Amino acid sequence: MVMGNFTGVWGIFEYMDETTETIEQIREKGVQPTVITPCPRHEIDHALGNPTTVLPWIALFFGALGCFVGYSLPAWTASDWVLPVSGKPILAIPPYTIIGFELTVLFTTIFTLISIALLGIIDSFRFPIPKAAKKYRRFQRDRFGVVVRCDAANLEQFETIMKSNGAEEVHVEK
Amino acid sequence: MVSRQFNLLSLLISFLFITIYSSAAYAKQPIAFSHKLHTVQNGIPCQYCHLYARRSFSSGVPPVSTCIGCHGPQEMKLVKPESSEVNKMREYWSKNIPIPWVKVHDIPDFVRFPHKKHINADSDRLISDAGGGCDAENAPRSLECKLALFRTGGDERCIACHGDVRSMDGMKQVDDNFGKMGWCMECHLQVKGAKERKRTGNTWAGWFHAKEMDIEREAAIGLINDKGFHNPNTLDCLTCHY
Amino acid sequence: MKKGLSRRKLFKYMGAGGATAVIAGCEKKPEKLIPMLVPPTNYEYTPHTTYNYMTTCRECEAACGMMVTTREHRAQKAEGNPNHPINQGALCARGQASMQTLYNPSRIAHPLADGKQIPWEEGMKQFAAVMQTASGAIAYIGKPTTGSDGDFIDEWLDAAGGGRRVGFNLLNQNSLVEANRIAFGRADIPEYAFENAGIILNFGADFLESWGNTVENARRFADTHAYKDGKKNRLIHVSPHVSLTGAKADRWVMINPGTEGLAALAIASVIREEKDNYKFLKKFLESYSPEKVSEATGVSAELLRELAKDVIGHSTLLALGGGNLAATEQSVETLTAVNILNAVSGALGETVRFYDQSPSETSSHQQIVQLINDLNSGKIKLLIIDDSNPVYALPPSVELLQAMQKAFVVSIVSQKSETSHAANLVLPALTAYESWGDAFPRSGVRSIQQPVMTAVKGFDAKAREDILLEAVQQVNNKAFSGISSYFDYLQNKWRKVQSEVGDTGNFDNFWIKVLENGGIFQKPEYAHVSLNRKVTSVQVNDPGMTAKDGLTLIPTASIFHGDGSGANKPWLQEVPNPMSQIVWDSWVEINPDTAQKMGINDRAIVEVSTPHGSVQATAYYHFGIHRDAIAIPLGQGHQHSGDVADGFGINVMDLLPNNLDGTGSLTLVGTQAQLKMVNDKSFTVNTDGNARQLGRNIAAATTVEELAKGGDHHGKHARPSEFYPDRSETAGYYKPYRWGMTIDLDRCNGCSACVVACYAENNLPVVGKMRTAIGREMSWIRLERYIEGMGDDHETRFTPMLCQQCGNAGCETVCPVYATYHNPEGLNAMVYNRCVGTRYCSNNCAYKVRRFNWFDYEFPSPLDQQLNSTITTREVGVMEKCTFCVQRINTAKHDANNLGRDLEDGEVKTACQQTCPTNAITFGNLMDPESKVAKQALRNNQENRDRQYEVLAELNYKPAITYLKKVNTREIDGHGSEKHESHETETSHG
Amino acid sequence: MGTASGYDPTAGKVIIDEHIGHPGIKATTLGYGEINDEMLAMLDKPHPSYYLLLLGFIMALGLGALSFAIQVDVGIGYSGISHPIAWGFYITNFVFWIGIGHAGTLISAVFYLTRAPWRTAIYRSAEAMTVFAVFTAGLFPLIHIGRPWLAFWLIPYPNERMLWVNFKSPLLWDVFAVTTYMSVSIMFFLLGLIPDIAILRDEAIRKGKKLKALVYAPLALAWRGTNHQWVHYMRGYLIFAAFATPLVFSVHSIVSWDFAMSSVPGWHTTIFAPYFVAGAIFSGLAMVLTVLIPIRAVFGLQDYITNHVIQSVSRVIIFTSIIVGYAYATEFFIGYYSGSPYERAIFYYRPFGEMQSWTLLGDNQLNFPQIAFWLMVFCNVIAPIPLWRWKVRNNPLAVWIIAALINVGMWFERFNIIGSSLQHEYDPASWGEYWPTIVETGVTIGSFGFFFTLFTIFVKSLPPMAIMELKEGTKPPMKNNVKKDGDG
Repeated sequence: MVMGNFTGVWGIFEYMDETTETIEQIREKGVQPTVITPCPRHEIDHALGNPTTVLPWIALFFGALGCFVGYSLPAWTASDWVLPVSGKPILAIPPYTIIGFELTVLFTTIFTLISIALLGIIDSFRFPIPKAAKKYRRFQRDRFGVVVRCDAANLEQFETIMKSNGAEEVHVEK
Repeated sequence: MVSRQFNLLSLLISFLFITIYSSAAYAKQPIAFSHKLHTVQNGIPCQYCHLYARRSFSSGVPPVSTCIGCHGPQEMKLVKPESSEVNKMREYWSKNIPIPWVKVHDIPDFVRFPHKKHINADSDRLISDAGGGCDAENAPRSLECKLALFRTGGDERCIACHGDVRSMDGMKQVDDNFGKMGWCMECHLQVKGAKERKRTGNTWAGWFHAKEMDIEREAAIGLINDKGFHNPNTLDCLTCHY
Repeated sequence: MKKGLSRRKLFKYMGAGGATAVIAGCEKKPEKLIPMLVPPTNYEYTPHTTYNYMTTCRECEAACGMMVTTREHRAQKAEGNPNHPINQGALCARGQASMQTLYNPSRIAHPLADGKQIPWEEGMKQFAAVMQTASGAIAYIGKPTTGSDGDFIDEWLDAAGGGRRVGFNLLNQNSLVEANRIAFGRADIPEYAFENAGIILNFGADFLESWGNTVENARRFADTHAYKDGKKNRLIHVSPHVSLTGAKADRWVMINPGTEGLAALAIASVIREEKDNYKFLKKFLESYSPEKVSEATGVSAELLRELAKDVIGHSTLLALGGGNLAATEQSVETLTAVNILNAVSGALGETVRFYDQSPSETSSHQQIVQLINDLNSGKIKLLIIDDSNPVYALPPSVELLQAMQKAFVVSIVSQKSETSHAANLVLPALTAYESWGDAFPRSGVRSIQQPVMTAVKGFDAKAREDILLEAVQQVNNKAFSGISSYFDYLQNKWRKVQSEVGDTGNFDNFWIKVLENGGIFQKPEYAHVSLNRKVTSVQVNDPGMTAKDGLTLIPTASIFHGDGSGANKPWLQEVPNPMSQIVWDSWVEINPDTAQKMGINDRAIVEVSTPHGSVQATAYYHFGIHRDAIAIPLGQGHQHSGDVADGFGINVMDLLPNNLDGTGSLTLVGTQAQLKMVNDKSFTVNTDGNARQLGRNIAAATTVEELAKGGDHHGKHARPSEFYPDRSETAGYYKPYRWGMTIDLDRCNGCSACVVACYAENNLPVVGKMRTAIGREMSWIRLERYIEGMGDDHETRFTPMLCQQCGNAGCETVCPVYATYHNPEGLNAMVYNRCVGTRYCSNNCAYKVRRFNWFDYEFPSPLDQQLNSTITTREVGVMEKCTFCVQRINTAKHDANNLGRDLEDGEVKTACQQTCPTNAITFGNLMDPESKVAKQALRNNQENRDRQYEVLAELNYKPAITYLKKVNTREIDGHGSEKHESHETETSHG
Repeated sequence: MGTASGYDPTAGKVIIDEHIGHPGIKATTLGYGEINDEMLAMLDKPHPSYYLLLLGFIMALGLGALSFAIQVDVGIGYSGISHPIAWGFYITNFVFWIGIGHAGTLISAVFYLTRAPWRTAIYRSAEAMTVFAVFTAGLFPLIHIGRPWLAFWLIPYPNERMLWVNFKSPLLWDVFAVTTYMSVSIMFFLLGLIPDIAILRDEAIRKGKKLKALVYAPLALAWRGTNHQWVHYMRGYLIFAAFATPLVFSVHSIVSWDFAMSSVPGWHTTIFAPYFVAGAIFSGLAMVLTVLIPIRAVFGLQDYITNHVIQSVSRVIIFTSIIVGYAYATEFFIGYYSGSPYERAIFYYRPFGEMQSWTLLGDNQLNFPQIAFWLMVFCNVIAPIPLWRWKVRNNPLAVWIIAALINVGMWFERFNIIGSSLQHEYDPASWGEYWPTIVETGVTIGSFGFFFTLFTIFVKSLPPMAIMELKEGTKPPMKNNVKKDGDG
């Protein structure tokens, strides 16, 4: 799908209760809208049907990887060139636990951050937003936006829903 | 536009290249002394001039009297009486000034490198086979080749580290990382028992009492040699750094 | 100093800026390879190889044999000549520091006329001209000599038209010689056979510091005094002052200054009564019975009788006296009294043995006094002074300096000094290590002094004798015919020696043998002597010093500086005095009781004044001094002896009068001084953080009784079983070596020779007073001095503390970069070039033996030429420490490897072990059960197991150094200071 | 609107109106746009006095840089660190700044998980403080070591020397702990900033400020605020919080093991980890108050950083103060109870100095560690006691004075631990003293300059409060106020 060819309706709302109402009505039509909000609200999540994310699994995987590296790197380096210190065992587990812990946290957080960015990019392809909506500069401030991607046939239907729920502006993209 | 940027880039790269690899060039010496001429054509062995190599830490730069021993003062018309380069040497000799040779093979001051230990080392007893033969054609400076040279002994042993001086007109460093720790370690790891000492010394000693296992291994890895005395430990830091 | 931004600095700034990236432009400036023009042909020479030359140490008059290690034709380290019968391979701190005589930055580099540099020709011309005019009116002041140079100078004076030679030595033994003449008819110094003594009564002779040959004394004393076979012979120190020697004593009997003779006679009288011998002394000695002298000496009659009983019960007695403490007005009488005691107790021929011939040369202060008179009256026109420094070492009240202005003074010296400063003409002489000479210190010992290197670069000097020879031959062409240098003269002398020792071979062969051996050594012959009946005419009086107003001033001879000649050597200034632990300074030892009565704090600045002068110095609380006395060490307070010596401390001589004793020697003890506190804080630097060990058993001691009980010896306890297996079970570990050391604290007497040896061997920088003040001294081995007990009943303990090469070291595990780790030979390796300088290892070292390079330390030229080229000299930001002289281990292993064998016991000696006069330090391979160190250190050793302990063993660092406890013959009363019961700790069990 | 919460003198108690947003935080009654504008107003062109202040901090920083340059040039010996006190001011500063760096992550992660809503107004600043404090702390190991140009050897990277680092060394744990903590703090900080930077971007474009927009646009990472982004973001934030929480506790534990893993008397105790963590939180929160109370006054943020917020932080400070005081007492008890002469000696030395019997005779002088000890006890245990009273807690000036004192006290606590123990270790002959030189003092001042320079720049360049979270905490705009009717 190409970004330029967006077909659908998007509306700007001032009030959250109107937004949630709109979302629920759109979903009743079997279409999942994309909602733009200045801050996350549980009401909107509920209206959207509590969507989930794959992020925790990514974090778990890289956390485990970090833990493994955290133990194996010290163990391998220590046995690569055996230099005894203070009569301690060459493979000393307690000190390596610290490295294991630190790398678990480091790997998890780094890859979580990267994943947030990547998943965001992927989602922007999966659920595109019309260019005009991107240029509307009040979503980050105090306005709610609802974007519905649909066939040309359904445009009117969604435009009506938005307007009826008190949208400030409704734009139809063909 | 593009081509200019490309030119700039290639200039930068070549500059870096030259700076990095300039060490491989022949060092500018006060006299254009040719090792090739002396060793190959005249058959002088290394230790004829570098006479302290087997006796001392330093191999010794030949005293000017060694040169004059063959070349002689000009009026004696011994070897090459008219050569301008040799005359430079004669001038130093007559002025009683030692020749300020430029040091090519330099190791840091915190490393103790005894030439005598390396020249006198019994290679058969000490050095294990690196496995794989020496491909002298394509990879003359590979580890296998260096070890082979070392095991040959004589002048070849010098070549193992200093490169094929016999083919050099001047003097240059053949291995770019000559004198770096990893470069030394490459061969030091080939000494019998060294790898075992380094890697598996006793990794599990902290958790299992591994006495019998270790004593067996000790004999197996050749810490004690056929003469019944202990092979030198080439891996201990204090072997070179003290 | 380099100007501008050097490469290293650039790197530093870059590193600081975080730009540690590898840059392509960081190529090194190529180093130059400078070959020799002509290699030495007359002998084999190999670079980077050690050559040893035998010579004779000339730091004091004792003439110990010396073996100087040279590399690249530069002398680098002085060690004792193992063949030499006097020192047997050991050297004292001053001998170790002889390399700094050689490379001293304050050496005189050019001839000087009135302080201005002149060429040699002109200097010699001036010298010859003055000689010609002064013919017959020449005087020569020199160190007393036992060798051929004395004869040479006498002959020289004859050739120059006549003159006189005056030996100058402040701490001479003339009184002892005179006392021996009176008592035994022998004007000589006998051999003191410590090893035959059952008990030693020491009347103030500092025989471990300044009296006689201290190296030999220390060895022989340790042989008798150290605990062996369940017993230990005792040393009783009868003196007003506890010196280093007194600190080693089993008992200190505090006696009024100057009354040692009375005490000796009192003891002698009791012994004589018991033994009923020497009847002719009966009446004489009865007048000195304990009861009669008790008041004068301040020692109770019971105690004197008890001492006498001890002597009888533990024969044979060795009674010693002399040195600086005996230098009172009646020093001869005092020493005669000691001689009587020796004779009465039967020591003659047993512990006190006279040689068959007496080579010693007498020099007395009277000659100096005479000389000064002659100078003043104009009878002397030319005065030649060698390396002795009378202007400094004599009290100003002698007025030598003023007299010297009356004559032309030529100083033929190697080192700057107050005397050379006052000279009209200074001709730089070579040091003893660059020139020929010899010494015959006693019967059977003929020691050669050969140059170990050519003159140090940059010093345009000639041998002293050669200067004289050249000058006299300019004046008198008949003088010394056929002799072109002193070397010829010396060889002629040794031709005679050859015939004396009965060698009939070729002289050249003999000469080579002498040079190889360091001299010709024969067993001494002894003569029988007996007590002269005329000794009864000697009158020993009560000097009554304590009764006088003020405190009796006792100048003490410093173990490092002697009469001041050691003060210009950085090592000797830097190494703390073993008793006071003070560096770069003088101090006034005062009894705390007296001080508190006078309101003087410890480390306060006090003004000490006598009728002859006054000085300001730091008060130092010392239990071991008489309550009516103060002690000030000699040797500091120079003004013109170079940067190292000038301005540090004070010269006690400024306080003394020009008083002479019976032999004409200067009296040192007897002046009364007044004390006044000037400032209650001073900038005196001592290296000990605390004089008390707080029950921590770092310097542990036991008693003979304790050891006799046995039973609960610590050796019985096996080492605690370990959670982790021993390293010796690791492949390649401790095979075949596990280096270890034992230090016998019963033998150690704190002489600090080991400390100086370590400085010399390991390129330790000297940091100076200011940096030592904040703990920056770089010494890898320090001699810890701990004081136990309080007041008169105190004990001083010494512990050499060096890296313990722990098996479970604290330092290793905390290093983030493996710069220190446990080496397969049991060494606690320190890889300097890997160190980044976090200094955690130093924090975690319980023994605090790691030293950090806070700066790139400078070795001012020519001291840098002494640097040992077999080890790395460390750069700024790097931790360093002792590694049991790993360079010596590695060198020995290279050689052994080439010979196809493992190292043998005793093949490697650490620098500290090598120089230890008492053999307190043993080093070797712990894995070899036959090695000497294993025998001492292993727990199953029957002889030593009761004395073995590890310092701070409860930390389980498993040090490789085992100490053997000091053995006391008495209990020190209750660790006086540790009333606070929390400081009591269990004796550590190994 | 009326007071959201407050002390009612007639009732004699605090009245909290449960119906208005979050009790006690007035900002929770504001609208989205209102919050947005007020926050963005903070980033307006600053008053000239701001530049004066910044200049002052930069000059302090310059002093530190100069001192360090001198030290590198002359040698580390130019500082007063010596033998046996091989660690001095630098490690003290390191531990101190790491401690300061604990407040931010604690507030943003721990209080996020425990849903303490009063964190909203202060967490951004606290997080910025964390990042800057860890930056500052991270400099100190470099300043401290003997050869800083080789500091990269502490990083395990494959090299031609075939050498690795010693993972058994507590210092290496430190390297890992501090770099991880620094990375996580920075990432957490940036993560929280993403929606706010998107706001800044959009506002800049709206107001036609193209240059600003150009700067903010890449930093906003194409943030649109779609529900998909919000889902990932909120879950990611939760994961960050979940992992940052143990990290907060681990970092200072690991720093404490620098000491506790050694055998130095006074260091070698198991109590160190919790003791250090409590101390870190204590000092971190005190620093938060020290910095935010003046900011609140300058920017007039009483609606956001209300007295309630200050009170809440003060309560945590009281709590940690008790823990720290208890730890001090425990140290002494263990020192006594262990029976170890070394421990007893050091715990006698800290408060009272040289024991009479330690020296030959007397000379009982007060030394730097004793000053440090008593300052520490006064500032950390005694000074916070007035905070128990509500009236004191409600007085920002009083709280600020106490918080500043705590900062001083916590610095001296670290010095007390480091400086005194090293002076009196096992071997009395090697006991020593420590006095800093001008270099260390300069670098210490410079570290404060560095921290405050960064913080001052931050205050004016990024929103010092999380606008997005403020909006989240406030009442959403509703056309039909059916469910909530809080406009009292």
